[in-house]
Amino acid sequence: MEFNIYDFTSFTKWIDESLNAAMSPFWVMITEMAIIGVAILAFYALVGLFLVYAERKVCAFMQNRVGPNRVGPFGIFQTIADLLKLLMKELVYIKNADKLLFNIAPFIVITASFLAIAAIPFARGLHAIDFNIGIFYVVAVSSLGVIGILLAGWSSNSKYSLIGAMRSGAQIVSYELSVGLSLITMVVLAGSMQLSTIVEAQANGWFIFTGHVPAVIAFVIFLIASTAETNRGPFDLAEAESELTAGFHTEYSGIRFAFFFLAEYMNMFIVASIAATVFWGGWMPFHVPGWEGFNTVMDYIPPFIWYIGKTAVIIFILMLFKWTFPRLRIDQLLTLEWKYLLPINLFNVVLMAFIVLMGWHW
Amino acid sequence: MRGLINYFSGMFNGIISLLKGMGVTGKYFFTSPVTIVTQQYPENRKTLEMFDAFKGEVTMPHDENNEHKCTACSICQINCPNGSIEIVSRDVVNDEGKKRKELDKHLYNIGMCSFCGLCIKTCPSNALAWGQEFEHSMFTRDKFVKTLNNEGSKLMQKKGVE
Amino acid sequence: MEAILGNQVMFILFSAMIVMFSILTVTSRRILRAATFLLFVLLSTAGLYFMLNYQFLAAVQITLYAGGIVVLIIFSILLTSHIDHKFDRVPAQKLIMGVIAAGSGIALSLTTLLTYNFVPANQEPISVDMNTIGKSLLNYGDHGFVLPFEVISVLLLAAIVAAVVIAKRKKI
Amino acid sequence: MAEIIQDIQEQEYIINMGPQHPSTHGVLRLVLSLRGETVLSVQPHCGYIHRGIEKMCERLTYQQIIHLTDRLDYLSAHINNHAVCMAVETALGIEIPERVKYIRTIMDELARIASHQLWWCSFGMDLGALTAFFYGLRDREPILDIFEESTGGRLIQSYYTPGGLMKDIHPDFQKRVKDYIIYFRKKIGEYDQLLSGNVIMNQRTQGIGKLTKEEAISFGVTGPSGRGSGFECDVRKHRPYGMYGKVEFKEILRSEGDAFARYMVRMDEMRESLNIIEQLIDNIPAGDFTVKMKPVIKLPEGEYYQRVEAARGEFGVFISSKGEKYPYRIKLRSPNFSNLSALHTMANGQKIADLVAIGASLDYVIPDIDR
Repeated sequence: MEFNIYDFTSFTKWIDESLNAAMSPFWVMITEMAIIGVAILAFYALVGLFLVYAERKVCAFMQNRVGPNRVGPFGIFQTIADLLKLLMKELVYIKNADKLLFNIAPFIVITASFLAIAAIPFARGLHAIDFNIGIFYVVAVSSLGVIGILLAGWSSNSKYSLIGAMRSGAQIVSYELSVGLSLITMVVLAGSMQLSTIVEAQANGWFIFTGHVPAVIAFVIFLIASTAETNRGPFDLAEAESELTAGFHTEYSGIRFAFFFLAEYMNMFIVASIAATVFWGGWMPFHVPGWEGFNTVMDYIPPFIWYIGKTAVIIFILMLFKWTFPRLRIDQLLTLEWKYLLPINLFNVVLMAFIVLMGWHW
Repeated sequence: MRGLINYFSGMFNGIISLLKGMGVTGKYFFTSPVTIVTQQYPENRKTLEMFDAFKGEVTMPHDENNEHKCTACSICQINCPNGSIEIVSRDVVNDEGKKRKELDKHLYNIGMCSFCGLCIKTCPSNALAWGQEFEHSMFTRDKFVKTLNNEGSKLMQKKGVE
Repeated sequence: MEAILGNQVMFILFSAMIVMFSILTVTSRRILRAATFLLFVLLSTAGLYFMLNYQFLAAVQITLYAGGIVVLIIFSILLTSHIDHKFDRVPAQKLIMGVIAAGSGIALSLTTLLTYNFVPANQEPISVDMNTIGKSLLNYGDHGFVLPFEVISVLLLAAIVAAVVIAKRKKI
Repeated sequence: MAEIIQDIQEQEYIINMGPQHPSTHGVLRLVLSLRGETVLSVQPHCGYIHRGIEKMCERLTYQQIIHLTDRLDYLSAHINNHAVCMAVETALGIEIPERVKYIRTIMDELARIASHQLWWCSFGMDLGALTAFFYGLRDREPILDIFEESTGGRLIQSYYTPGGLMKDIHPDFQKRVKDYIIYFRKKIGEYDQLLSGNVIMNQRTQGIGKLTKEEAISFGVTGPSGRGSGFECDVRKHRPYGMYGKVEFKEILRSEGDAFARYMVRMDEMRESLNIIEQLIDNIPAGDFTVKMKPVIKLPEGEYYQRVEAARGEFGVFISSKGEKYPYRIKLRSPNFSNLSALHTMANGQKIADLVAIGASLDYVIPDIDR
């Protein structure tokens, strides 16, 4: 076995073969499931904790202040301390709340974000499941999260929560269209929904460069719509602090609140990963056709670093959105979607199809 | 047609205004380590200097002989709007046989003080002054009551008089 | 043999979930709980499709039924119902009728399943890729779906027009 | 099922916004009845932090009253004190030194800028732009430092006293203020980029919470909120006090009467305040900082009223004296109380999010409402 940081295929194959040699196929399947599950769970927790810290530090710098700096050097253990605090907190039960749904809701939200991670390619060969409908799967699975939010809002038996849930429902159902359509634009360009194929197709130039104007428009629309779908500012109407105190999770405490919190950050991560994969080439290094020397230098940087770097940049853009803009009102939110994003998006799909038909893409 | 023009011009103006805002926050993100004005409070305790006029607490300055200027006239007590000053005095008879008040305890309850400064302003003998101490939190309320005059302190004798 | 065992375990798991949550859906007296159980039924069905490698169908099942229809159902429940609201107990007469109807349905499907002569598939499980699906959707020849596809789009258009008409009628 | 729907359609959805709520800026309780997200009526319930300041004043001497008027609208503490001091001074017929008038006017305007900055912070925060909050607080800090250096207090200064000032200004005062004017002129441009021109903010405030001039007058909505509706109510202009008669400044007026107009009035007022300070800061005459006053002031019998332009509107002090060292009765006309009374008219038929924007544009300070 050779461990190659540029290509994980042989590594994963080696694991599979050595497991197969040791036990029967049924148990191999179970073990592999367990390994992948544990790996993704660990990754999930790590990324969640890091993102919470990163957001605090980034927003602090944008706001011209220091940010967390008490727990550990530069406050890096702040989120861990917070997590411990949330774990130890009392779970408050609400009178007359629907207890079953109240308890289920955080799990639905977190499971929906968890499922989507499975389809994301992190590096060459580091990919849990390579569906041939990869993008469709991610869109489908991430649409489940809203159910958790709706249930949470209704079952808490609180008026603020209910209004928050209503807003969230209207918001996510309408913005899903734009997310889907902007991804479809890119599917038209790529000719495939399989995420690995999409990444491979960008070896000689990322789609945002090769797709001309429609790709750029699709990217912008995807960023806006996915910010809305993850319930982040300026689209955080569902938890609008100054209006609804905390929206749908007003009544949640302790670790169940932490679930909502973590899921929000993971959704942001997933959205950024999808954007990086579909528009910026995923783990594919930056190549300029013709510049051989430059391309080899770029190839030295491991794919995983490329992937993380691109995702981080997109997450930074999302944070910049959140910490700059005022919140929209619910009718403005819907106006933006139905009057601006959706018509432009539909036109964009047609434009992209035309470009692909004429063979103008590189 | 005009509607269409309005649609697009509105959209582009909106996007430009949003980009301007992002420019401001983005600028501060990259210049922040230099421009932050936040003070790191417990760390900078040694170098922290309050302004001379800062109203931290009411104090009674004593000189090196442990002498203060308070004549126990109770004007500060009368002037305090919150009743946070209480003067405990004793009558003493001096050498000439005159009865005179002498300060026993100048009790100052910082929990009730609203830092208006009337006691200091009205004191006829300038016995009180603002102190710079501002870390006043205590676990129990009775610790808020401070005795301003030191143990065994005496009235400062005015030079040239008597 | 053991690969089949693994499949059987998964199949039994999913079908048990489907049966259990279906029963819970119809017996629950709280309307939102019923909708939530329905969600789990639909998700387990999607799981069955994934097991059979029908990934496209599974994803459609999740988007349309779980992500779309259940969300709409829950949304309308939020708008119309209160948390204290419970269904009335079903009258015995209706209950008996329902049990008879369900029982006959089970009997029908069971007899069909037990009498049908299943042939074990010996080819590799095929995974239908997107190109095939797309081509057959717009194919007007044999096994083409262009007519149903277009008819459904007309139906959707009618639904949208109706929704607009209803929404425009009065303002609060 | 149809009955349930019917039932729900007829119900009004009652929500208690407050007493503890992020956007009420204190312990104000608003009882909203909603239909969907549309506000049908707003009923403010005040009194959660009523302290009986007017009653307390009846047992305090005129010097002691100052420390209570500080705590009404704590963001314009200087200005409130100015009203009380002037009421006492006119009652006694004292002419105060020019120096005191200059310093008082500069301090008032600095307090107004600081107050408007905090309003800008909370306005941004209520609209969801949290970053605005920190920029505003950061730029308010130098003003508080200036206050602290001269008066000893940052928020509650108790600096004015009948007859003059508690103490003289710090020697660095003028230099610091001039530096600050240069600094803040730069920063206010950033405010405009970040929030004033922002398309989301414009859409959320334009046409929201309309108040006509007639309604503003009938509710007694004064200050920037009234001037946003075109109500010429700037006491500084129409009944000049302090040095306001001798400096040039515009009375900012806007005719739209919506939340955005109130926003822009405040933004322009900050610039105008800088102009006023700039005209005065170099010309502070030398002289005493206070008139020699008797330790116990007894106002002659009679009734006295003095009004000033506080940061949120017209602040008035009515003193009824029986010739004793305590006032017989004090009535404080606080701007926020009247401004709040117009909330129902503004918010009727708007969305919840608009109510928050309207509340932010009214800029109420709860201790001033409850007194």
